Amino acid sequence: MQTITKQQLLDKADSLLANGTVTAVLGWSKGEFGYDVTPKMFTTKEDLEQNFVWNDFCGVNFSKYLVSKTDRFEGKILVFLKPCDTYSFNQLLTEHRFDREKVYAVGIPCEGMVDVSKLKAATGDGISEIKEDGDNLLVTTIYEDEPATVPCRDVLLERCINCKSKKHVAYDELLGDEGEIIDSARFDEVAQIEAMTPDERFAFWQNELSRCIRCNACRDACPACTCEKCVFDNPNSGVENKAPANSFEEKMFHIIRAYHVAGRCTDCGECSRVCPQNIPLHLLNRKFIKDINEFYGEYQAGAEVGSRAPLVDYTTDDLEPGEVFDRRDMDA
Amino acid sequence: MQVNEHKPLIVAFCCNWCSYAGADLAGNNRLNYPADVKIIRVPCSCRVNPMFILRAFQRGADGVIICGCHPGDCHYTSGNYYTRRRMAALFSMLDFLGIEKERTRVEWVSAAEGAKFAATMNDFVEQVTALGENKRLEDLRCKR
Amino acid sequence: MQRVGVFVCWCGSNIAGTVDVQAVSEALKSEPGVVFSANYQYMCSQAGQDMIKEAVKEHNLTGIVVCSCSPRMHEATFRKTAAAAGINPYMVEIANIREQCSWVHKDIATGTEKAIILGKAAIAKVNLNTPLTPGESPVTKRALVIGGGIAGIQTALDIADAGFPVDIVETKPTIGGKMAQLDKTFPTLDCAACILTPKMVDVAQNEKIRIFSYSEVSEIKGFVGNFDVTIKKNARYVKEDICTGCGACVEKCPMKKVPNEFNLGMDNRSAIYIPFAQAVPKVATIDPNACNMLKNGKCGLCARVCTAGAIDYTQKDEYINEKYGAIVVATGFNPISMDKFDEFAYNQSKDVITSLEFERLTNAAGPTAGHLERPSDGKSPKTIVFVQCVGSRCDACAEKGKEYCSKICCMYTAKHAMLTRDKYPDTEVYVFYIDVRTPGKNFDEFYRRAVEEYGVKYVKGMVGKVTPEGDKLKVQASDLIANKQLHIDADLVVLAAAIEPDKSARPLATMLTASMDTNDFFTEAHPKLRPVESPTAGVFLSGACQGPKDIPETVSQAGAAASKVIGLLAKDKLTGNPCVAHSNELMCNGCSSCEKVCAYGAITYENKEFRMPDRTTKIRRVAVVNPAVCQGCGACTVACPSGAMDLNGFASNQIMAEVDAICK
Amino acid sequence: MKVSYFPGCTLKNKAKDLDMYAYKSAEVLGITLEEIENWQCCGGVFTTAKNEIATKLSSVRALKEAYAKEQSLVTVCSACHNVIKQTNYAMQNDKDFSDTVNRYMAEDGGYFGETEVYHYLEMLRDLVGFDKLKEKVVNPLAGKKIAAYYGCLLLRPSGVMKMDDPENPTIMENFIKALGAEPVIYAQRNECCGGYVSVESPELAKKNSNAVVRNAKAQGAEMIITACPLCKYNLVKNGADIPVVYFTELLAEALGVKEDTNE
Amino acid sequence: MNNQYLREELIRQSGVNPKKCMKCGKCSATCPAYDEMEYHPHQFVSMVESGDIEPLLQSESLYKCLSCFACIERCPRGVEPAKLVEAVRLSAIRKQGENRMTANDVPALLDEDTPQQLLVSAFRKYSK
Repeated sequence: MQTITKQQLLDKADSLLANGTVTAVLGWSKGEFGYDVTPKMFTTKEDLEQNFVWNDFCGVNFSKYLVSKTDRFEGKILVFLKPCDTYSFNQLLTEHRFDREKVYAVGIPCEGMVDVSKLKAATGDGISEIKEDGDNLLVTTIYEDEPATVPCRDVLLERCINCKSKKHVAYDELLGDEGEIIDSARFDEVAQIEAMTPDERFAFWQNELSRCIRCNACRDACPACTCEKCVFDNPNSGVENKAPANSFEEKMFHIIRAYHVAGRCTDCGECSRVCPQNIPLHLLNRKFIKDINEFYGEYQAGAEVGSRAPLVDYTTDDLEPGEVFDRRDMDA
Repeated sequence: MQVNEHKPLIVAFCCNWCSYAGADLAGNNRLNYPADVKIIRVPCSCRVNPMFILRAFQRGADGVIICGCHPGDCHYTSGNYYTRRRMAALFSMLDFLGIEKERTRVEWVSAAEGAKFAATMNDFVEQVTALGENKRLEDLRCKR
Repeated sequence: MQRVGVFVCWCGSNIAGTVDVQAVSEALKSEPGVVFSANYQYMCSQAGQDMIKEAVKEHNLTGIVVCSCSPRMHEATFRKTAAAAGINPYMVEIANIREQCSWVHKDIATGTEKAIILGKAAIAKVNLNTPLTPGESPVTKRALVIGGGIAGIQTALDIADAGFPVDIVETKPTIGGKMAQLDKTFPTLDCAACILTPKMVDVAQNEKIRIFSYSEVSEIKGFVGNFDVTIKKNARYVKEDICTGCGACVEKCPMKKVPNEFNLGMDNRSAIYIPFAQAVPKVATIDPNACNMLKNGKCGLCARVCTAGAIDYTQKDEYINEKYGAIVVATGFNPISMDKFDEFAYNQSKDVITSLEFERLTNAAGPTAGHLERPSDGKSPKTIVFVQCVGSRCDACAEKGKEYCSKICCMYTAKHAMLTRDKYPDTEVYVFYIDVRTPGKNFDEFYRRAVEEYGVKYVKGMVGKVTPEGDKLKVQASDLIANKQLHIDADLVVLAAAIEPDKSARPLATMLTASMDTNDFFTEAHPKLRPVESPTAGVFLSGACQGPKDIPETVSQAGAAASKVIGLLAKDKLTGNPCVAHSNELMCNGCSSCEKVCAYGAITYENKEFRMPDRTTKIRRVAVVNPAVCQGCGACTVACPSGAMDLNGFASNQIMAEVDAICK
Repeated sequence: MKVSYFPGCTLKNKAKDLDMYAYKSAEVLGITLEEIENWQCCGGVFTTAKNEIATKLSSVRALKEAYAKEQSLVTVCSACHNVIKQTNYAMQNDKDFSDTVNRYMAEDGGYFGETEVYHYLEMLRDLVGFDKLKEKVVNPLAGKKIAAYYGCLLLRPSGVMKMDDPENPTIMENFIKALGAEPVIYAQRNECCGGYVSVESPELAKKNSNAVVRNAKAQGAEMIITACPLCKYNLVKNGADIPVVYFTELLAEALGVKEDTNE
Repeated sequence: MNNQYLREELIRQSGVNPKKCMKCGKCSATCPAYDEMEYHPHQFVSMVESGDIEPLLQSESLYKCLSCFACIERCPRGVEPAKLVEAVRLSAIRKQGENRMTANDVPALLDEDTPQQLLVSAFRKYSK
């Protein structure tokens, strides 16, 4: 269902490699199954022809990979960026995390990516083959002979359902048509939770976070989490990583993680996408974004390079921490 | 098991220039407040990392209060403005997770406000005592 | 792990009264790292300090915990003790078991339990302390004095006398301040102008001193030894270096109906003016709110009569940047507004005046040329009532009066009363007082002379109501000794208005990051031992900006401030505070979050080469803290996402160890 | 605009003028005074003792009725104004007092001083505006030198009344200016006339009243206006030799509705 | 004579803290009924503070205070002497049979202009 085709991307990659603009291409490659697409550095046309993929499962946000891929790389890397990826791209530039000169960014349109969990929920486990058929997916499992037809829009990632922007905020070159910033309903679910009683909220999060297995996938996928040394890996930080022993652990971990990226999170949704336990982690990030918007004025991390994040900024008449609650009581 | 009223454990982070001095002034003026309040001196309220607050809760604190200079009076010009934003965001998040909002507080206490310091602590201890034990954010392994 | 010695102070009975010090030192013995624990009556005494030194030697201590009064009181003392004993002074931690324990808790069991916990927290912290060495920074050998009254003048003269250049910034067109408005000075009754104006001339002629009059400080950056100050020179529309102060322009100026602020509005001046004859600098200033030429381009008379060609209607405000090693605040005071005290009818009758107005009325250079005349009709007053403590010692309502004693009123009122009786013996003079406060050399003798020799009628009581009726002021007052209510028909009522810090003080304090009390007086670094220093290093206090003061006191404080400044400027290098931030470059992301929150610009970035485990190298942007500029607030440590930024003396693991010890 | 109105005992009796002119004038200014139903006397003076409860209940009832109608409460008489405002202040700030009162009057919910209380003069200043009042004047009282007599109750205690500067008030002076006359400032305008003590010590009331009138005249007054029936009584009884009138009468005259009321 | 019990009671009832007084005498300076009073406002404050209350209870001064609040308004320390006078007066008239004024007294007081307010106020002040 993507409007841009794999061939168009391949052609672009080939020509940029050929004319020497770039020496490598950061792209998606096939995994074991049709849905587990992984990032890969391609340096030859042959490799691209064989392993490059572009389909409805290419959700991974490449921006983060630029940090580790560029630091000792001589030459330029071509990266394909979906609109949401470009926000992370800018945010990382704001934080000086990679050298812009080493990257050739090609913006590509995106029609939304598929949530594998939702797909599995629709078809059952044991997916052996997935084919695209217009706006539908034809999914074959090892248990059924006939492929099931699943409409893409029924299995979209949450972040794509509530897509905040089809517009690219950074690129060297754009393929396909430019989209618009979308007035999405992404804060609705946060608002619903806010409207609960404290006990209900506690129960909600107890239920969600108790599933956490501390696999760190959320952190590892997060484009804001690019620290040279993560606090959870640092024995001196006082919050070093350990397997969760009780429900407190997950809360502690997720509050700290969300707080660490507060004001810097672009709401790309990678954390929820990669969570094997389907914890709606994006809600924590969106809570911070929503609060920041309400307390200090609209702010979209990554919308422009060099902007000052709200938590490293202030005005003399900011609201008091105690007023945070009055404010909600008033709204209610 | 005793059925005594729960004695809360309160950690108070006080900036060296205003609030810690305010606490000293409360002492100088012999203004009582409960011994449940234990003060940790920090150079500025902006030194207080949310991790410290969570750590205190993890270890069994029932309430955490951060005291700094009044906005506009920070010894370091702007430190408490950052504190204000950081804590507003953090407290809102804790509330979002269903943690009792009454367990956290930020209060601006100047070096001249010994009486305010004592009154604030009395009030906060009362407020936290009313909530009972902190169960929602504690790590049971850290209990004695 | 350190080898920690614990020393529990009794502070006489201050601590020992509510804390079982023996139990505390016993309990702390078994804490990790503790190898010695004792208690003593006064740890801060020489004997107490010797005890620490001996213990260090005997037990080979590497860390010291003193459970005593607030670290704000004696941390420095015990650091010195540690240094004398041969260990790093920053290996000392204080558990505040007095101000924050024994003094606020009444029950011994509770106090003891809390003292032990506070001791444990200090031990947990000291175990993670590391020896710290202060950095050094250079000193700009130039001082800035803000305010050109007697305080600023004296400070500037003393600093210049020691050979250092000084700049004075004064908002008025001339230096001189309040003292220039006074008539005589107590208790010697010498004329204020006679003793002040020579000093003003000294300032003008001193090559080391520059005067920025009609100017204000608009920005202050930097830190002790290295302040970076922007001074805004307001346009006075007269070229200062050309104007000779001849006064021809003042004479010719057709706009003569501008209330004269120097005489507190009791007469008028022209739009172009020189505040008074002995003004320094003696140059004219055009009041842009009154001058027709500046308002609508019609006139230009002064430019035509000025033979020197000093008038410049196009002059603009000018900004000057200068570096200073030290800053002295000498912003002075003003009488409070009498608007809220209209039971004394200040707004209803011209013949109810403040004491400062009375000074101008009796001053030979004042609006009446020194003849005591009633402002309403120019008649000589036959009965004068002085009212003391108007707005002072008033805590009923903060927006009305001041809680403090204004200190100078008793003496100047005695002076006014005495001088009136001296010059006009047939005048009846009443002084209503609550207390007469005269604690100064020759002060009480002076007051007694007013009563005994000059026959001033001092009445213990207060005026309750002044009713202007016809040409009289009907004063209703109490005489508490006679237990009577008095009704006096007075001709003049003089109010001893409370004094308050100048309004410019608070914004200045913000720029300086210097602290103030609730009354907007600047706070001293220590009320007894460091009375002329602000807690902000390199900022000194002179005169009434720190609290109400008379002239002798102001001058002595001005000299003291000057000597502190000289002591600072005499140094070539300053030893800094080692409790500053530092970045662990291995963990630093170079993300600039810390730089954004640093109020001092102490953080810069550099590209640094790192050797990787695979023997390749990589270049990364990392933060570097300038320890001379860093003030140690810690804002950066929390802004840093990776935790690379930490603070000496208040490291994250130290604070968490304290949290753990308290919560355990 | 509609406001609740508490007339008080004297206005229904000896000071009918004060009341009638207040109604008529308010109508002209677009404000309808709705009299509190079954109002009871405010008590004339506020008892400052914390344990005096019953004597303040009538004020609370009036305040509650206005609150129920979501209206402000307006009074004309200085004494009613003083008592009701002080009572309302106690309901707001003295928890022991408000708890006790609410227990007494427990039938429906608590009252904690929510009602806004205005003196008629405050209503003119804050709800109507002296500028607008000036526009409505049809018979300007030009050239008249009028002394405003505040007395003690209108302004004090200022922390509770919050009406004007207690020592240098302007509200009545501005009122006089709005009517086109010239206000006379005199110091005795906020001193007591002698009040209720005139029942016991007529000589004290006489001394105080005379001092007020003498001071006003000495400063050039041709007429004194007041908001308080007791002030008017004491001043007139003790021989005021210039007219002493209620401010509402002057208002009605300036607004051209005085004749109507005499019918 | 030192009546501590009554002292406490008066302080509680009036809400006045006589310790705040700095003995400036402004209350007595501003009092319009001063000359009629045997004990003056500042004396009420100091006598209550020292527990010397009996003379006040017996004094005519209780009935001379105009409740004009001038002393309350002008006290620099916020002492509020009139509230103390009121508290002492209530202690006196709340006793059985100590009403200062009764209905029988009214006709003698009336003239044709007497406002109700005068009688109501006087009753409030003089009777319980």
